[in-house]
Amino acid sequence: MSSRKPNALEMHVPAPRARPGDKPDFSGWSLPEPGATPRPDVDASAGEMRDYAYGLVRVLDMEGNALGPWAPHLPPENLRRGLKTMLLTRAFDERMHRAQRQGKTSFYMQCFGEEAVSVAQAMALHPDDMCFPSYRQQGVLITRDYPLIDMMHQIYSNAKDPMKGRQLPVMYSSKKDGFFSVSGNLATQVPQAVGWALASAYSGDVRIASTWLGEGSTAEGDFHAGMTFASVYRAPVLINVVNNQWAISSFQGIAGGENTTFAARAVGYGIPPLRVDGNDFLAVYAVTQWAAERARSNLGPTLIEHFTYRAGPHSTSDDPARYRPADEARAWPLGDPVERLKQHLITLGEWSEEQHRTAQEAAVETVRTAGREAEKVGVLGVEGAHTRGSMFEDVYSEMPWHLKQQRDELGA
Amino acid sequence: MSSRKPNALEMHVPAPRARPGDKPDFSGWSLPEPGATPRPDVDASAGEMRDYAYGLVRVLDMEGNALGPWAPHLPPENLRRGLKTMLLTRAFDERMHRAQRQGKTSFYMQCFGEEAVSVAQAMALHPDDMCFPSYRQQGVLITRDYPLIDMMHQIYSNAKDPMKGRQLPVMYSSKKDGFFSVSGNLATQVPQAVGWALASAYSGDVRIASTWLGEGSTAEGDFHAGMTFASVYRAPVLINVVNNQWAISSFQGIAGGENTTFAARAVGYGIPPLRVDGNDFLAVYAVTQWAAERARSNLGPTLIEHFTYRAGPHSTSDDPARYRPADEARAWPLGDPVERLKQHLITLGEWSEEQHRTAQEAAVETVRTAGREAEKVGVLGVEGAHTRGSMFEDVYSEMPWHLKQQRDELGA
Amino acid sequence: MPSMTMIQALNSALDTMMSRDPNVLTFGEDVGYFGGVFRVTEHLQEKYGAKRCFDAPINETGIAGAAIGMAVYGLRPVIEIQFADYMYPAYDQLVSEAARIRYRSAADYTVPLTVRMPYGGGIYGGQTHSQSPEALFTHVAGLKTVIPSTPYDAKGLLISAIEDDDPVIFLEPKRVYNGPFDGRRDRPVQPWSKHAASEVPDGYYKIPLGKANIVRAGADCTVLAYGTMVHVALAAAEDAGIDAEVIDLRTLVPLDIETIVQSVAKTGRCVIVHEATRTSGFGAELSALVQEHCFYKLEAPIQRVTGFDTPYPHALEWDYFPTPPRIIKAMRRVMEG
Amino acid sequence: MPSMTMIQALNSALDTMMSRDPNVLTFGEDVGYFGGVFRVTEHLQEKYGAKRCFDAPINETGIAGAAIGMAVYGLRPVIEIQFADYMYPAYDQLVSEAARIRYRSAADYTVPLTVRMPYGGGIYGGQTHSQSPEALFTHVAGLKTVIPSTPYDAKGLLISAIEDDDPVIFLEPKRVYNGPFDGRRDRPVQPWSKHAASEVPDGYYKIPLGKANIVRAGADCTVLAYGTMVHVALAAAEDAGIDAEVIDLRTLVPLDIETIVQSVAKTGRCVIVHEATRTSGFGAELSALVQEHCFYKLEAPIQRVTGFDTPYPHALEWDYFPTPPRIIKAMRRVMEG
Ligand SMILES: Cc1ncc(C[n+]2csc(CCOP(=O)(O)OP(=O)(O)O)c2C)c(N)n1
Ligand SMILES: Cc1ncc(C[n+]2csc(CCOP(=O)(O)OP(=O)(O)O)c2C)c(N)n1
Ligand SMILES: [Mg+2]
Ligand SMILES: [Mg+2]
Repeated sequence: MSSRKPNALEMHVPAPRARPGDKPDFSGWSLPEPGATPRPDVDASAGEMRDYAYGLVRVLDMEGNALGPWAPHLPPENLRRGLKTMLLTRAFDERMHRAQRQGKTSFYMQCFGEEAVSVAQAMALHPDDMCFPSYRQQGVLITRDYPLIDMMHQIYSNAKDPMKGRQLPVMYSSKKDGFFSVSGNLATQVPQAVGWALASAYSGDVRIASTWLGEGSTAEGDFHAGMTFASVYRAPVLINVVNNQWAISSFQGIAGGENTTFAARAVGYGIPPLRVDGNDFLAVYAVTQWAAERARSNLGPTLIEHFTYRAGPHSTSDDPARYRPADEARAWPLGDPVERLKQHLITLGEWSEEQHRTAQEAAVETVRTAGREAEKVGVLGVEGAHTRGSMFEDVYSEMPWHLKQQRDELGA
Repeated sequence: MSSRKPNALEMHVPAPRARPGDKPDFSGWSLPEPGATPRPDVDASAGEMRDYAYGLVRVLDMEGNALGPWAPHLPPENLRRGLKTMLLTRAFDERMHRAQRQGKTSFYMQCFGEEAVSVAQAMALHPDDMCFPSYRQQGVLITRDYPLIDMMHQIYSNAKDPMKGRQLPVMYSSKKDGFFSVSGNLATQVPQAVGWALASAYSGDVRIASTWLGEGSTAEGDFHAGMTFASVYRAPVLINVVNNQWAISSFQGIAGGENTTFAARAVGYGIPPLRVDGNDFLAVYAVTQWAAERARSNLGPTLIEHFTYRAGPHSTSDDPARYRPADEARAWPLGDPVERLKQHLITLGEWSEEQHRTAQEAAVETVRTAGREAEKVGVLGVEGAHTRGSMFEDVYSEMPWHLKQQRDELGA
Repeated sequence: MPSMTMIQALNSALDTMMSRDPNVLTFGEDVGYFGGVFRVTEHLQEKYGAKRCFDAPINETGIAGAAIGMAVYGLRPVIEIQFADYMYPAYDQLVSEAARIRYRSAADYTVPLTVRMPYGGGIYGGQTHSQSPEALFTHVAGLKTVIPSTPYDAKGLLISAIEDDDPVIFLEPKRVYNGPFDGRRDRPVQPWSKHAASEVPDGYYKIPLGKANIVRAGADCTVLAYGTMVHVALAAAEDAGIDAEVIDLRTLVPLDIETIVQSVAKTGRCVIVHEATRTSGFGAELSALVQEHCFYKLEAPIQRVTGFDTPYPHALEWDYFPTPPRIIKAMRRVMEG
Repeated sequence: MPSMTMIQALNSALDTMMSRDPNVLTFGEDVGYFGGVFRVTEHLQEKYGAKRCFDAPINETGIAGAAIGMAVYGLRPVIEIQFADYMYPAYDQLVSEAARIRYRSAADYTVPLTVRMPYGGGIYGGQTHSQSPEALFTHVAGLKTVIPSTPYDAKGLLISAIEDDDPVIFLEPKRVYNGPFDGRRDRPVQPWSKHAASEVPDGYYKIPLGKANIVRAGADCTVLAYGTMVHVALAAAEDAGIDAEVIDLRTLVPLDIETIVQSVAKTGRCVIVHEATRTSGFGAELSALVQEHCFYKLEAPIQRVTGFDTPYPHALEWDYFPTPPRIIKAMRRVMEG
């Protein structure tokens, strides 16, 4: 390696603009103006839509005005509902993150700063559309009024855990709410969502599917599988790439974001891309509506890149101060989704600081009440929450002899 | 499924324009004029090159003229060498295909109609650039003067088979010729080629890598893995997608070619795409030169879609008459690579029908001579070509006890 | 009753189920218009339309993943992996997903999926068309693994697999697709039509998963086999003149332990035959189970006759393949033991 | 001699090899700047630069595939799969490619690749952070499978793996990364610093692949274990007051059969312990081999103490984990047998 040849090749390893100790630097991103992006017809061809991969659908400006053709013109009640749901999600995250710190469970993952991505989309979808989330879409469950306390039971693996203590915290599942069992393996849900959507089309159903994955996870082969199948069979599915710029400690350049956007992946498959300000509730709502209508009209899939920022640590096992500037989240030019929707409602004259404080307190209180109830049922590690024998159930529809034997062996 | 809901979803399954009994129909393809596509600088950004994914680099017109900025202006000797190598490849294929029919081996795969894809590229690369082929790049080996007889030994699994009878026919390997061991598993070579290219860059070497896969194989996750790694680390690699329009019995729409091109996949990764008439020797040569120069200049990977047509059956196990019109190959508007290069040389005044006939006969004779020699050594099924004990060698660098025991058990 | 090859019996199973249940559909590489490279899905697209029998992109992850999504929706997809050798890209979806969705969701979601794949060698297929990866599935909790050995069993077991509410790995011994090849290459292969188990009812019937079949009763030793090796084991018993009891396992997981234990308790001797590589092959599990259940009855060490711990070699495949002479040697050893 | 945890010892092995051989490089998810989620590659990027220790896209196929290409070029890549549970997407590249390239090319190409992956449970990691997939590798001809149990072994074995000319699967028992946890949750876990095998030379040394280690000599019964289970087996022997001979296999393939056979020939009794699911686990192979080699010496059925045939359950993991009481029960059974 010492005596380099003339014309020697060189290896390139991407690096982020700022590391701990550096000033946060987002100057590399060009951010189109709010309201500036045209809204195509839902039957636009994928070819006509290529440029959307390199733009950014924005509705809300930083003063709280909704601008341009993507503005969804939602009634204020809906906006307030969206805001309250995001507040509830955030309050839930805060408490459960703390609960893990207090040793009440093994693990937790917040969606801090990314609440709009799930909440706005869940509001824009029909309640019986099927969601194939990653681990950061608690907002979907909360929007669909899944009981917070049941989420907590799951997180605590306690006696009322609907998953019977089998799953890592946050790996929820609720069929009746159209929320697929969360997997610990990244991106596996993408081809599954496509398959579900195809099954719906096969059956002449009207329900569509939606799936989420992180920008880091787009590198997985399952993403390619999902995109290919969605494209070939024109599956009625929304594929949401949540680009929160970090995958644990790896910046989005390591996932392939240095040379292009993640929305651009769609171009390669002839799937229409939409790139959206993920911290803009209205924009997320609007692009979801567009893509859902397209899917419902048998026009096939849409890939949506939600450009956002992971304001918290990856999980309770992570310490972002080790790999990025501590104040990077605050420096993110697209702000915070809660603050921005709040500002919009205030600008509309439909909300006030006072109402916000009250709503915030109400959210915290709702979470606190649920939390206390859940903790009464139990937290992780309480003996006897689940019978040892329950471990052998649901491996198969009927328990085969070898599992019975193993159960007996355990004295369960 | 009988009583469909209003607005019911519908499933889409792509189908080719023509099936057996139908008239071949290539009217769906727009084919730009020869010479019409501009040649960008090798340091053009991937963004500037997006449109190349939807065009087609063509140099030769159907009258044998080389047109436009991509014309590589090769000396006539080189053109003649290319033509003769393609003739040799074709003659080799014919004989080995027949040999399989005669029961001399188990299996064979021709590259009939796709000779330029390998031969022109191998001529444009440096001889020590590393190739990671699929099973249809025998043209690379032949261009690099690998002995035909050794290829035959491999195909016959005879006593002189360099692969010691272990591999299916056509799964060649030759390190000294920069030809990687062909795998039976589709697309696995793509991330390997990228890794090799990165190793070359890591080592300050000057050699670049090139890999080939079929359009059907682009659906595999390994293609996505290779593209992602190539993009992220700017690997000095050429990724060649040979779009011969068929993957066994599946037309290219099943691989995702209904909504876009295969070159377009590159756009999603921020990799420059080039789409080339794969039956145009000069065009393949020219795009290879461009991409190789780019790679050598540390500007990273290029994806090249070679648009061609698989004129023969998929393999000796296949009968294309069952799934496509018998005369589809003849109807392919971009003709035959051998005929077209021949015509070009004739137009240049550097070749004649007579010379062609002679060259063709010489190719057949060369193959015949090699074939006879190889058959003297043995064909598949001749007992004792390899000792039974040889089966246990090369599993590991040293044979562990359990393999020795198994060898003894076999009495070998 | 019609006489069918194993291919035809499998085709008939699919046909039967597709006509009975609109939720049954099938797809895979070359499965649609062409009817599959082994013709198992022939005419199904014609009969049921392209939406119920179709070609898939060459992406086994996607084939498995999409099928899981369909199964979760409520369909009963049957997918074909063109060769078992190409299942590895689907392995994560099968192991981490299909196998565990019932468990991890506490039965909120289930995956009634059937994964068909031709396996095994003896066809000059080389190392990527000859593998027997059954042990890679038997190790995985939540999967069932089924391997038929005759047309009759193939149809009955495939129908059971499709109706099963859990994911079933259905491995098809391609060497006996068209005739009950018994490893004696010196004799002509009989067509299925001469074999009793080629009589296959046209309509619906099932063979339960988890039940083995004693294909030859005997007193001297027990031979455990499945798929192609059942026929090879039978030939070996015949040639050796040893009164072997040959058990066709039919289902590897859940295993019919009772039938095995009863037999070994009686014979005191056991030979296990499979084509997969030996180390950590399913034979290891069988050997462990037999000695756990029958330790005090065993008169001799259990013998394994298997593929060797090498890739499947193209030209030397008849040395790799467990032929009757190798099985006979093991039978003799176990009788002497 | 410095006292190291297993993490530090692994880091030291990488550091030693990277400083000795410019062809050694390492990459994987979060391996670069951050130093790995378990900190095994800490400071290596700082010391050797981003080209020798770097982050990879989240694509295990690509990590393995690119590493194979690098190894084919002539480098000696060491890749990290963040958790063994996430190796499935890399499985095809490891099984169909890395394992077979030497064989299929008749040694024209070789793959000196090391694949590190933390495995095993007992960390409340749930089913996707706790698996023990060793049997999925031991079944594959062409791969070596290594599992250390102490810091000293970890460094010596990892250096051997890196210098080995074949692909080596290097499974790291994450439960003992930071201390020799022995399954006795009622007692405080000792730090490695109190354990003799935490004394790790700073420089270069090797422990040969394929050699087991008798970690406790004994006469009553033989216990075969590896990784975390070595410590649990030792605790069980101590608590039970049974004079067990505990063998740390260290390498599963190629296995040190001699040491095993000698021990069982002496004790006549054998207990096998692993954390992986039982059916088709590596214990099955061990059981089969022991009965093949020691049939006439065995006084009692070989016992397997293993993880159950279920996914690894989050809250019930201490019922799933093979704890000393379960091993003691098996020891008693084997002594009574
Ligand atoms: C197949 C697989 N590989 C690796 C991991 C470990 N892992 C868990 S989360 C994560 C980062 C994911 O980043 P991204 O997709 O961007 O999602 P985000 O956490 O930012 O929401 C990694 C590498 C995993 N869970 N599954
Ligand atoms: C992983 C894997 N899946 C399936 C196959 C079976 N198979 C062999 S060739 C082939 C078609 C490939 O088509 P394409 O990539 O277009 O290449 P072409 O044969 O046209 O050159 C298939 C499905 C395989 N070899 N490997
Ligand atoms: Mg992310
Ligand atoms: Mg093709």
